[in-house]
Amino acid sequence: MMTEARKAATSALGRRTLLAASAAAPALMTLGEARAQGVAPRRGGVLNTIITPEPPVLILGVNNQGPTLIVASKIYQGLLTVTPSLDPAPDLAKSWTRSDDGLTYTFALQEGVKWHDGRDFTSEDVIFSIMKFHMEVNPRARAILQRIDKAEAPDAHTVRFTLKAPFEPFLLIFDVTACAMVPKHIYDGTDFRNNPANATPIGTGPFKFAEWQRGNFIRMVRNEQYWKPNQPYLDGITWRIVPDSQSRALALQTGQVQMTTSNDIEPFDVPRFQQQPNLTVALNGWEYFSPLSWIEINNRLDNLKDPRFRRAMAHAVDRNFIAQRLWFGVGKPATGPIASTTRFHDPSVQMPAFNPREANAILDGMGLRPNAQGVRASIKLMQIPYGEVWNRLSEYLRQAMRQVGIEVTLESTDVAGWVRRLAAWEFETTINFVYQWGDPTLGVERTYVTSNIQKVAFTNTAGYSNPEVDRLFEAARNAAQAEERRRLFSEAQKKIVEDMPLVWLMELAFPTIHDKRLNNVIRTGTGVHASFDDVFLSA
Amino acid sequence: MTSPILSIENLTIGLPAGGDRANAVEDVSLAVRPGEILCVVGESGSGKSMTASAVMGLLPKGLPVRSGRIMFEGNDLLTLPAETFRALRGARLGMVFQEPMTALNPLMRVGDQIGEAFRVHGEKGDIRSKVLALLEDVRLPDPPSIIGAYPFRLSGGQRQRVMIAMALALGPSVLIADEPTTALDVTTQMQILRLIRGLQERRGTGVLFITHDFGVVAEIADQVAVMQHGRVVEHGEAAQVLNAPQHPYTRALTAAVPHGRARPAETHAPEPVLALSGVEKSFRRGGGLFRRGSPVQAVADASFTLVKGETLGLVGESGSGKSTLARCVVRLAQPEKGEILFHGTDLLPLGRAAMQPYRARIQMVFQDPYASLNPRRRVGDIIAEGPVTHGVPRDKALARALELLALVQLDAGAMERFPHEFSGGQRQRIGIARAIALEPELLIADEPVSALDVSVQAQILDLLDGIRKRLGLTMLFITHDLRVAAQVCDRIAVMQRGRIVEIGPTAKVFGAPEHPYTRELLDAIPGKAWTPPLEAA
Amino acid sequence: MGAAKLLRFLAARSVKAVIVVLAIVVFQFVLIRLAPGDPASVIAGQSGAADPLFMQQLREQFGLDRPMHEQLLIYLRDMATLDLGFSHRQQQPVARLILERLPATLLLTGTAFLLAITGGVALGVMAARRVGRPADSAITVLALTFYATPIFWVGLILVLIFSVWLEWLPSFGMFTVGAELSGWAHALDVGKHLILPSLTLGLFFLAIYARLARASMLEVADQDFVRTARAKGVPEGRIVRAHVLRNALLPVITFAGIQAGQLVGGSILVETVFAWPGIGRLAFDALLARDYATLLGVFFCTAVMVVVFNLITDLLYAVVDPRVEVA
Amino acid sequence: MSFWRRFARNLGAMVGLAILALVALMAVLAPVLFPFSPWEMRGIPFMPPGEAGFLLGSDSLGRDVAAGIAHGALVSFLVGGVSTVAALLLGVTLGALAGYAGGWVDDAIMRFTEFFQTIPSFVLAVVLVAIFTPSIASIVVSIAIVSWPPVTRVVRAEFLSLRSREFVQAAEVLGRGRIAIMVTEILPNALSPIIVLASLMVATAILLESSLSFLGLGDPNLMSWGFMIGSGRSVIRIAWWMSVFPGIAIFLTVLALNLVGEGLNDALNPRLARRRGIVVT
Repeated sequence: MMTEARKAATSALGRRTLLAASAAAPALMTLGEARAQGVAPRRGGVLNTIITPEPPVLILGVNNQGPTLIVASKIYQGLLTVTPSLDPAPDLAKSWTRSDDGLTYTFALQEGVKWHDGRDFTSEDVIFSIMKFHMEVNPRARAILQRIDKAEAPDAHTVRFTLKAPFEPFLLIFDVTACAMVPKHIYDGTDFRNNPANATPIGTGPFKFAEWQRGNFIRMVRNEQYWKPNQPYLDGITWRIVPDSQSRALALQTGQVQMTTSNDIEPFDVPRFQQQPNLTVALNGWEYFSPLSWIEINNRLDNLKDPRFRRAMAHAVDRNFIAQRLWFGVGKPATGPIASTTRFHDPSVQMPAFNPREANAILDGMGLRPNAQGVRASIKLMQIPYGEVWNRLSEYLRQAMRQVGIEVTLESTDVAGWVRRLAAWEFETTINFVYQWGDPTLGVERTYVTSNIQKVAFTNTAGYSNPEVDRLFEAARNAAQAEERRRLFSEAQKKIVEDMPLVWLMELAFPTIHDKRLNNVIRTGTGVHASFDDVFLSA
Repeated sequence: MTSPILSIENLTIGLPAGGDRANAVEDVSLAVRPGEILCVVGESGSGKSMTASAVMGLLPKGLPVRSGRIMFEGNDLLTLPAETFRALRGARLGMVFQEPMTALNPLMRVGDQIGEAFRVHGEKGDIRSKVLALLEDVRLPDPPSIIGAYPFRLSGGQRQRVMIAMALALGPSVLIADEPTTALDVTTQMQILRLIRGLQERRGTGVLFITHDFGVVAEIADQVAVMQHGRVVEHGEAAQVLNAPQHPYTRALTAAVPHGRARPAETHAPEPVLALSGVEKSFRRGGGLFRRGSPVQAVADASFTLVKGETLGLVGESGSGKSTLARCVVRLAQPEKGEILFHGTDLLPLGRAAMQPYRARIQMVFQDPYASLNPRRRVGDIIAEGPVTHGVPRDKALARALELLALVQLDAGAMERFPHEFSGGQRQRIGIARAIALEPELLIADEPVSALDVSVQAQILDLLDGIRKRLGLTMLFITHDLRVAAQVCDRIAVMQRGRIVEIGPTAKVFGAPEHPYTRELLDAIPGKAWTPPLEAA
Repeated sequence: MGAAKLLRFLAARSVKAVIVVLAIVVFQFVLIRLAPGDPASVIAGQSGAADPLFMQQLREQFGLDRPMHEQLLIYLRDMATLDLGFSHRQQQPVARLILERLPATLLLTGTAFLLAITGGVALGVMAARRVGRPADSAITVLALTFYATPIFWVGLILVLIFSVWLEWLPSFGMFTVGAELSGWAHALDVGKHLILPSLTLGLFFLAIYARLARASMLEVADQDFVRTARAKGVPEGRIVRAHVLRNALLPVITFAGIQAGQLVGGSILVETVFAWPGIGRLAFDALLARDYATLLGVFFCTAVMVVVFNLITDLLYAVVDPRVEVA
Repeated sequence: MSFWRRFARNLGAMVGLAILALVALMAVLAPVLFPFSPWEMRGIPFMPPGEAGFLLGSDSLGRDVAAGIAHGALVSFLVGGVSTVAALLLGVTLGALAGYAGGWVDDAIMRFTEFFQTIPSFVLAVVLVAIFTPSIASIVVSIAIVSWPPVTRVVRAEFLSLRSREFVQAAEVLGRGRIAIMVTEILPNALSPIIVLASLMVATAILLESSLSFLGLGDPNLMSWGFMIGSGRSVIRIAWWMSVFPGIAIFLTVLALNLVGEGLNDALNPRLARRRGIVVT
């Protein structure tokens, strides 16, 4: 096994894999290591935390919303996980190899893994999960899994995938948040979405589903049969559903909960919690997702289809103000289409800086003269219905645009209306943010290539089209070598920033705030989406 | 003469500042003796009810007793502590009110309400049988079932009997009756009057009886006190006051009482203006979108003919259908059957538009002068409204309205004023002016004087008669008051439960009634033995 | 009222109630489908990824590909068997979702209602008996204050005072999760959580009842039969209790029947502020998620609640007031 | 006694009128007192009242709370006024028809009204605004749609009782047209309860708008008090002034409208002076 791994070490990703499999795997901290760091894992205690909004269902793949991912990742596991630097790390697969032609991937599975109902976890489950379950229900995974030509299980603990063509970021799809392993004996041959078992998730993870009072809490308990000896340390986790952000902040402040994640705490509360001595505020753990927000601009409309106008818009926005005043330093200003935490980010590419005078000059140059009220042009901005801060952001943008003579009218919607209008291209501008999934091919390409101009949300709904950009993404997708891809992506970033199809705003970060007694919370590039089998409460 | 059991001495009750006079009741002295009925008579606003309330200690807050005493069984009621006074009320002093429909608690069984009178005065023992005996005393049918009934099951007369039973439950020495029969039909009124008289004689109770009706006074009073503007203007034996009134006001009042003698019949050309045959009208009570209510026959098979220049009186008690029949003629109600021929044309099948030309020819005067004028419009506009509707230019109609005002004896300044600035009698004049503005042939007068004080009644009746003669009007006159009917009508039709039971010339109906119901009605005229003296002036 | 009459009354009213509920369901069914976007787009939006195949699958799964009248018929047919449908979004039968959250709402609205009606009537009676005096003015001002204050704002201020500053009461939730209490301890815990939400919801209605009761008491006190009672020598206390109060309660009962629905509406706000796990919040979330089945289920449920409550008040009215001819 | 004297004798009503006048003055003078957009970010965020030149503090973007309240007054009045007028148009028309026509028309309209009253009004408003997407127009329409049933009931009751009044019958007998009777004879006499109801409806509409905004269903382009509380509530622990002051503004305005409504009621219906108008919304 190790020999094959060494063969793969020629590729950048493979080399890191090797490291991951041995020492650097954060998920595999042993007792000894922990003692060496001065904190002895303590067994016992229930973690009380919060989840917002309430997940509709806990079956990964059937539902892939943020809250579902956070909660269900304690029940389910993937074959791999990713490190903060976005290298693969073992999870249910203890090691893996890649053939030299980049076409064949072989995974060696952990042994002694059992489903929560007592059945053994085998390579059959893996084949089923990948080739049937996710292929059917999971649109994001499907796009990549379709590249698999052949899936085989030579024995109960080995799985081999053969690709149709080399695909460098292939291993990034095996995290629990993208491709969770589900039990074949429960789902095979059923209607996955309507399987009655969806009410009681069965996984291999360190925690078992115990109770769910809708609108109130989800409770999970320790999986005594967990395949890592003596783990998990926690007796259980209780996720409270608290729809009101101030109630959440209060719960954290008073210690009723020991951890908040994701959007639980509004940015303006973060500075306050940073001051609180018993709490830790972590802003990392979202590297795999690297959410990037932008002003989505319908490139088909008058004015808006002119790159000069879009550049002027970019010059009008003070992204530092947004980062500091709206997000209170949680996250940082965007620099271009690829987030700095994503692979192949090119720091030398910089989008137009905040410069209203320049914006005015550009607009003057376009012949858009201000009228008596100082208005050069009017546009509509559809608000993104994701809460307070986002509303403040659109209010700020309205004021900022007004400074350069662009009058902005806000339109309010709810999630359903927003997605429908976004998907139907029925908007002038809106705010959007998407996950980048660690690799531009997985999470960035979709926003900019002509082939992905679809009447579906989170495609290239802006309608941006540049054949050169299309070509570069295509080439990067198919290139087998990381260095080659880096060059191509750098080129693509430059081209896109020239065209400014969107105005990027923020590389978002979500604060994970937890009690200092809670250890090992963020160890991977997926942060709180890890299984928490090594999380413990010190006394 | 025995000494009085209740004596009111120099009572003065103030009014709040800003009223039309300083005192509601001024320097009033009255005395009630055991076994005697003292009638306090007066028109509305004379202070008679206020006096009664003062005796019961039920004066509204804000009306101060300025001076005087009310001596009852040796105590001055005005200085009694509240609790002592309360103990007297219901036990030693009983009271019956005017409006039987609202005077009983709708949510409490009749037996409990009477029984309560016993209980709150500490009576123990078999209260139920005492209540039964009382109900028997006031001659209510089937006392055991009445005792468990709620008030809404009882008719007005029955409720008034319950009130009397309640007031007399503990054998009070004085009964105060505040217009106890005013809200009742004439036959019921007579029964209640006889009941009060009988009980009072048997028990020797002193009665303070408040009324506005000289007929009632003539029926039951031993003593009479006449009140005007809060003062007693005449006081004396009943026979004396009724037949030889001294004070001008008393004389005016008695003179204004309709004398009830049939007026000399006029002869009219036999030219029929209105002919009704077989008119039927029923209402549905209750019901809704999915269910029809139970039908109530309001008018059954009504037929009569009205010839030109004639006045036909339609008399009957409330609910007899007389008003409904009148409303059928002006199409305020839609009969199910029959014919209503106006100069030979059947009005019944006519639609709203086709009816329009006939609207001008048939007009109506309404009962309640306070409700029949739109409070938001000026009097001139109200009178001119009809002609304007029928196409007369506005300025012409207004000029005509001015003439009409003179005709109904109001001055021209009335044109620009609003109805609430006028008294009841004046408003009724405006209503008459409105009705005749269209120069109708047929005038329907629906109880035009029953809401007015007696002195005003006479003026309005005179006015109507004058106008009728002057304009040659044919008139359908609806009234419950037989005295009024006798005075005004050429012929009388008596209605009972929707049917015309007797119709004939006034003198004949009054002199030789054929139908038993007509006889019953005539018998029930209060004080019919008394003939009001003509004013000596 | 006899038992047979009562039954007939109930039967007639039930027929009417069923028609009303049915009409409401159809109305709401049509209404919410007018909303832009459907559950598939919400799921797409919240997953941050979608493709046409995925959307198509979802719509087929939810039965959204059929014509609307067909969907309505299917829904009505299912409802005839008391099947409220299945929330594809939450992977639960709607009936179960609602039953899970209904007790919380009933507890909240019930407590608020009891607080409002008892407190309101008591205050109203007190004010009416002291009309024009300082106590009356105080009660009137108090009632007006609560009547004029936005309900959610009262909630916020109460939280600010009692949870944040004084730290006396919990500010959200229905009980302390993880405490695993049982029996009396649990009831006490729930009770503590219940105080602020039920006060918030109850105070507004308390104000209304106080004003209504006061006005009604004064009006009844002016009526003839009260004068009759006084003329009978009935002591003041008994007049108020036996004569005035009973009659004055009639409009209060009528109003209670009408405002049952408003209580449910108010509970949306209160459940939001206090994270109370009831159906008001469920409905709001379902609306935003276009979870048609759940939303309709909640509407159905509240309509039934309102109608049943109306029926109860009608019955109560009929019992209190003999004049109501079971009509 | 004249209407005005009766009204002026009522202390509460005069206080209410004074508050309303102040609020109206504030609405009119807002562009003078705060000659800049209430959305303008003028300073440091979260400044407590009185500091850094912010009379009532600043909000999370450094906007002036006082300016927001002043400019928001107009919006609140606008929402309250327009929705009330719309609800009145619908409610009075239906109520007049039902009360005057009677029979099956009455039955049908009343069933329709009852039906709308069975649906919790706030729930319906939320659904309507969500469906039509929040904007000033959809908010006003939704508030109107949930507010008309009480008007219909009141107007119907008035028309029903006035229809059988003798002056209306007199007009019938004079041959006046149905619409003329409804508009010139009955309606003027039914105005008092409608006026009273209207003043209370404006109050209720302002409350409703703020509740909708609180749930995030406000118009994002208008600085209304409800919006301010909605945006301030999540920071109430850091910046209480952001939600407390707009809340007080709403409270005072609604209170004033109620006081004026009661005053109007007392002055317009002297006989029922003690019967306080309770609007069943």
